[in-house]
Amino acid sequence: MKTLSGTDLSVQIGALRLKNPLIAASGCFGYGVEYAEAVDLSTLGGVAVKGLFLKEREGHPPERIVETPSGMLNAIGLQGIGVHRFIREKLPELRQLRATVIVNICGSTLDEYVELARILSDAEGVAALELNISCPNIKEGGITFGCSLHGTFDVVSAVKKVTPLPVIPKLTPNVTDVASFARASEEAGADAVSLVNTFLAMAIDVETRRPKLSNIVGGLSGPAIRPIAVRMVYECRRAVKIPVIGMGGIASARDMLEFIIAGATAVQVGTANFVDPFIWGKLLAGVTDYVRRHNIARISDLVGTIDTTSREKQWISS
Amino acid sequence: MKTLSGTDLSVQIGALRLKNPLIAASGCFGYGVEYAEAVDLSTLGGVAVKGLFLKEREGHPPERIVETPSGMLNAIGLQGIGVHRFIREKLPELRQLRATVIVNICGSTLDEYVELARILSDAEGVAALELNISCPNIKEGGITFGCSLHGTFDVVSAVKKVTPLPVIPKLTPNVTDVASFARASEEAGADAVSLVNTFLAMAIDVETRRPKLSNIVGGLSGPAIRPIAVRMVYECRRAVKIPVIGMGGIASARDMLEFIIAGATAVQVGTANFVDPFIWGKLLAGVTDYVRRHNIARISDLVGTIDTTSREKQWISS
Amino acid sequence: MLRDVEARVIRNTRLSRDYNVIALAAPEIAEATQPGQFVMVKSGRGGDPLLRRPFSVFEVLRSNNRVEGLTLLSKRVGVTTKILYDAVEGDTISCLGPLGRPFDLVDPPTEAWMVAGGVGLAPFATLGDALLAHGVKTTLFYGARTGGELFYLDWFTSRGIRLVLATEDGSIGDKARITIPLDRELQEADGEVVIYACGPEPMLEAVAHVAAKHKRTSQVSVERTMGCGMGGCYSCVIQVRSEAGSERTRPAHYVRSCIAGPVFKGEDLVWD
Amino acid sequence: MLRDVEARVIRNTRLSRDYNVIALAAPEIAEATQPGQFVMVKSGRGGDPLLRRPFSVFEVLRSNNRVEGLTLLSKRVGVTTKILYDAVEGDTISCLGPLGRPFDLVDPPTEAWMVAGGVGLAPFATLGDALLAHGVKTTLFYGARTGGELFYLDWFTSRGIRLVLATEDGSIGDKARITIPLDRELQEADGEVVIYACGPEPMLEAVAHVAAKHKRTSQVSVERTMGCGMGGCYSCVIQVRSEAGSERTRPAHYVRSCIAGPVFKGEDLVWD
Ligand SMILES: Cc1cc2nc3c(=O)[nH]c(=O)nc-3n(C[C@H](O)[C@H](O)[C@H](O)COP(=O)(O)OP(=O)(O)OC[C@H]3O[C@@H](n4cnc5c(N)ncnc54)[C@H](O)[C@@H]3O)c2cc1C
Ligand SMILES: Cc1cc2nc3c(=O)[nH]c(=O)nc-3n(C[C@H](O)[C@H](O)[C@H](O)COP(=O)(O)OP(=O)(O)OC[C@H]3O[C@@H](n4cnc5c(N)ncnc54)[C@H](O)[C@@H]3O)c2cc1C
Ligand SMILES: Cc1cc2nc3c(=O)[nH]c(=O)nc-3n(C[C@H](O)[C@H](O)[C@H](O)COP(=O)(O)O)c2cc1C
Ligand SMILES: Cc1cc2nc3c(=O)[nH]c(=O)nc-3n(C[C@H](O)[C@H](O)[C@H](O)COP(=O)(O)O)c2cc1C
Ligand code: FES
Ligand code: FES
Repeated sequence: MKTLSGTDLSVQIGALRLKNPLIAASGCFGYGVEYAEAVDLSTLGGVAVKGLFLKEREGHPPERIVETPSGMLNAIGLQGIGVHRFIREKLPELRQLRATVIVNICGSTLDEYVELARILSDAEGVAALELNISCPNIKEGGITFGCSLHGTFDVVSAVKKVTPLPVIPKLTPNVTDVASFARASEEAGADAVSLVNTFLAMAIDVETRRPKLSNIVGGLSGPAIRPIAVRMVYECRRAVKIPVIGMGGIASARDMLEFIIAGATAVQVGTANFVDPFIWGKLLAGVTDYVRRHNIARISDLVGTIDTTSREKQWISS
Repeated sequence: MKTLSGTDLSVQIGALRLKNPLIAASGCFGYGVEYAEAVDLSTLGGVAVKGLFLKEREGHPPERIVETPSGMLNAIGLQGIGVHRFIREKLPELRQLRATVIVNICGSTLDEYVELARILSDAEGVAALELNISCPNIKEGGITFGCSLHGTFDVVSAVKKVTPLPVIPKLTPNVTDVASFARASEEAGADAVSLVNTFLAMAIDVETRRPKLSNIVGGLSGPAIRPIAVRMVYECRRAVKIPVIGMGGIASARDMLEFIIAGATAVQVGTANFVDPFIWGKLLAGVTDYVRRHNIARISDLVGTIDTTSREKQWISS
Repeated sequence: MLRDVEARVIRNTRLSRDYNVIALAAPEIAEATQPGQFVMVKSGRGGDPLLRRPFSVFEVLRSNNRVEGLTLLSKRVGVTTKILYDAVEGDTISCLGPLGRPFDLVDPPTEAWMVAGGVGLAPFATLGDALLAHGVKTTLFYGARTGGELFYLDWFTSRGIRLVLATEDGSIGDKARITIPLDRELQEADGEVVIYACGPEPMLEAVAHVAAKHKRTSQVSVERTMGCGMGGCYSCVIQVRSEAGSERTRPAHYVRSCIAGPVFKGEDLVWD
Repeated sequence: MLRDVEARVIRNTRLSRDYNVIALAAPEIAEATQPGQFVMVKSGRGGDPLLRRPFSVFEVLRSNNRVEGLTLLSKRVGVTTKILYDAVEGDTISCLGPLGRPFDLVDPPTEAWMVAGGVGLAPFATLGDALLAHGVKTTLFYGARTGGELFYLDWFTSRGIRLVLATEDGSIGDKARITIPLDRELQEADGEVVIYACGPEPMLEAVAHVAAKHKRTSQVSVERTMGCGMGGCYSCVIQVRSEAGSERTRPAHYVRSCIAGPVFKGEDLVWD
């Protein structure tokens, strides 16, 4: 899809063509419908809805979030309405709003992921599945898969077998070598990988000596983590051929471009949407302006174009 | 050592008694002598000097640092004067300033760590050795040890064999399970562990598409990482009996207390010293005020006293 | 309609060492706000502080029948409220709103009794005005630690709103929690009364119980930590027994107080 | 003595769309500052921006023979310089200093030629004053992109400092880089001349070469990214051939420009 100026912002994720590389991150955009008043969902590359289990879940008791320097911790505990109510109550409205819906799914067992994938493949209006194998906040969530190469391989290949939809495992940053997880995903047939989920972290109220979150630990997101996330996207891009969807602290068009240049074919924005629900138009305008100024015909031409050569030269010369 | 009010701030690290739990972090305080005009070094629990190799090192070309949201990246590349010049040129002055000197050592091979430990054990005025097996910025640095449980075990036990000094391996946060590295260190005979070193990260100039650091990647430090560092200290404290020295983004007495309550027997302060070289007195005053307000006789009584019970009750009740 | 306005500070009045009323040039938001709704405020540059904070709309400012902006009644407890306290004319504060479910208004002859604790006074200026415009007889029960922290008393009395005051130190009104005079007066009231409450949660719980004891309905405005104010983050949840506006009861479950509230029926909430 | 002063903004004068001169009430620092030294400035609350930024001390402010404070000449390029540009009287800016090795002063009959590019003018107000106090005949070579970016010309001429100007667009002085008139005048000069320079690194390199070509010594003040300004972080390094102040030459190696500089002998630096 071209903009007026002829700039092509569209990107390809497996069989799925997104009209632009800007996706609302899971868990930071409700079920999408909550934001219809702030942004025309059809203008987004995609909307990753809040992580869904098969069943409804209550999540953790408050406090569920706490602000930290340039970031926030969350331990929501994947409160959610479950896949069936989602299909019945939210999907029709999302279809009507012409959103490109990416469903983020979570299971306690491999079979649950498979079952979720089956159910959602039959539903109308689902564009892709993002496998949340990286939520740091609940023990029974996919983190046992996400922290094991075998687990990652197994869950991705099992889900691939039962769905024609693009499958995007979402990787945790809480590992020594994230690129190996991207590789395991690729080998298992993933259409793309997305990263990063949040960093396991905690905050303590020193007056009461209690953790600030009811769950004791939570996940760190927001600008604070951006430099780590950019590095991980860079590493994954060099490790795999499938597209990398990057996220972690994006709050401006400049940040979005940083991820794309590091190697992200598309990006997601989470925490920044809490601060500015009108951010989406600003991000797209900023990126459009950049590609125009730099005479880039297709945004996909920018992906992974980080230039490390001259630095290496300088390095050798010293 | 008691303060006037009778509050005992001293803590024990192996055979070493620190007059208080506040240590200047390695690489953020030069060789200590640079800061003698700003702070009386003898008032600090310890001074961890800049990471030393056997030989002099030039380090990386500029740009070596870049600011990020509530943090900074560095890729200094361990520029340094080498252990011999250190002993000759800096140690006498540090002795004269009555600093409790912790020497941070880096090697490319196990033998280099052993050699450094030997040399420093013979020098007068070294209180402890911190093994930097976690510098993310140079390939030949100890990171190959720091990211392998065997490597960590081997380097710690080899060094322990040749030195009577307390040995404190410094752990990298760039691993899946930092507590297992604390355990490996303990089994190898470490007197304490210190953590965290910096998080491997990067930043890109989107206009030039070049990395902002000459070394491409660097280490993230500062308040941005504090919640992750606190979580890691908490995990290590529960995993080992030896003292944990915590750091990462401490910029106020409150932050320092957060680490202590999470499980740190002592703390180090790095990046915040760049912002405020007079921070040391403020931190000690703040901590003294706190222990007085809370009627805590010895700061060591506060270590690891995080109270997770009531949260768990709340959790069960919901 | 939802709007994000970079609002200029028109003036900032410090009421005490902690309390201030800040006037913001955000007429579009002010115009659309219903009593009990709130705005999400972002002050300060950069990422620290990062998140917005929720504030009830205190007054809608009018001059010559045109809406000029709105005010917030703020109590200094942390970083954002400190910035609001220190702000000077000409600063800008980003203001997102209006948000949340407002109070349900009643019609005469039902009386309205508003119960405020501390900074919980905030929603009752606009609610009081709206009730008076409906011709509803209105009382404000208003409690604070001490008399010096009871503000805007003239504002309410000059409009014909009856005041019942209580302070913990007895410096003004009853030396008691505000629920004591509330209980006493409910004991004696015979007409229809709806109770509106805003304040610390223990107070809200007490108000809901007192109201229930006297077979009166209550609408309470709760304060939970809010990350977004728009239903996006699920940080602000509170346990309810039944869906707002529905008669169907369900087991206790969490709802987002930013969109299902902040105003709830007292009897719907599960107090823990 | 090193000091950290929470300095009040005495006044802030905007010179153009990018340049401003901000006066700070930090008399203790001002008093102790030698020409060429700098301060590390922290503006803004909280962790974003996090680090201080280096600024040369521009003027030492005196009234009635008492030192009142200092000024900074700032060019807006990013977050801190924007805060300095926007600051208003009464704001506070944290100011750490004085830091760094100052310029070495010369004695008559040696002449001093100061060479400034853009905001590189900053150290030459205090240096000029100190040289004049020494009775040294002083010239300022001053280049900028355009005449509108040449500031404080009267300030220098009124003191008896000779001006040689150049602009890239030719609007004032030579239509050339400032090193062109410098080269030309050095060609003709026969007395002893020491050259002081501050500006972008390519200019400093050109100045050092021109000076060397004419067998004159130069002292150049460099600008490297500084994390601490005190020798703590090793971010600010620059390659030199010999230690400052020592005659022993060594292979090119990095030294910390915050404590070994920011002023170096032109011939000591390795230009890359
Ligand atoms: C719907 C709604 C309407 C509100 N209306 C108003 C209003 O009109 N005026 C007003 O002053 N406040 C109001 N509040 C509360 C206000 O949002 C908080 O006081 C504010 O978020 C504090 O922000 P801060 O950055 O100053 O404090 P922070 O720096 O975020 O917090 C400082 C300390 O205060 C504690 N804290 C934070 N929020 C609260 C809270 N809500 N209650 C008790 N302690 C808290 C924190 O845990 C922390 O210990 C409202 C809250 C809600 C949910
Ligand atoms: C010893 C010394 C003295 C100085 N004296 C002055 C002075 O008197 N007046 C003055 O205006 N400036 C001076 N500078 C430069 C000043 O420190 C920088 O302009 C300042 O750090 C920019 O901070 P910022 O937060 O506004 O920009 P940032 O937001 O940090 O950076 C914005 C952009 O500017 C670039 N940038 C940052 N620093 C520099 C630099 N030094 N040169 C070129 N680009 C840069 C960054 O890479 C980035 O792209 C001096 C520097 C040194 C080392
Ligand atoms: C409140 C909150 C809830 C989240 N819930 C989910 C979730 O349900 N599924 C998921 O895969 N990621 C979830 N995440 C992670 C985000 O999708 C994203 O990976 C992370 O926040 C980093 O991006 P950001 O810095 O732009 O927020 C959540 C994040 C936040 C802050
Ligand atoms: C500029 C810089 C240089 C550092 N050099 C070293 C080093 O030589 N050896 C080491 O073990 N850690 C080094 N570190 C890591 C710090 O000691 C510390 O572990 C880290 O910065 C986290 O603490 P902070 O957030 O308080 O800075 C360095 C950090 C910085 C910012
Ligand atoms: S505040 Fe985010 S869902 Fe309510
Ligand atoms: S700026 Fe830190 S060493 Fe020079």
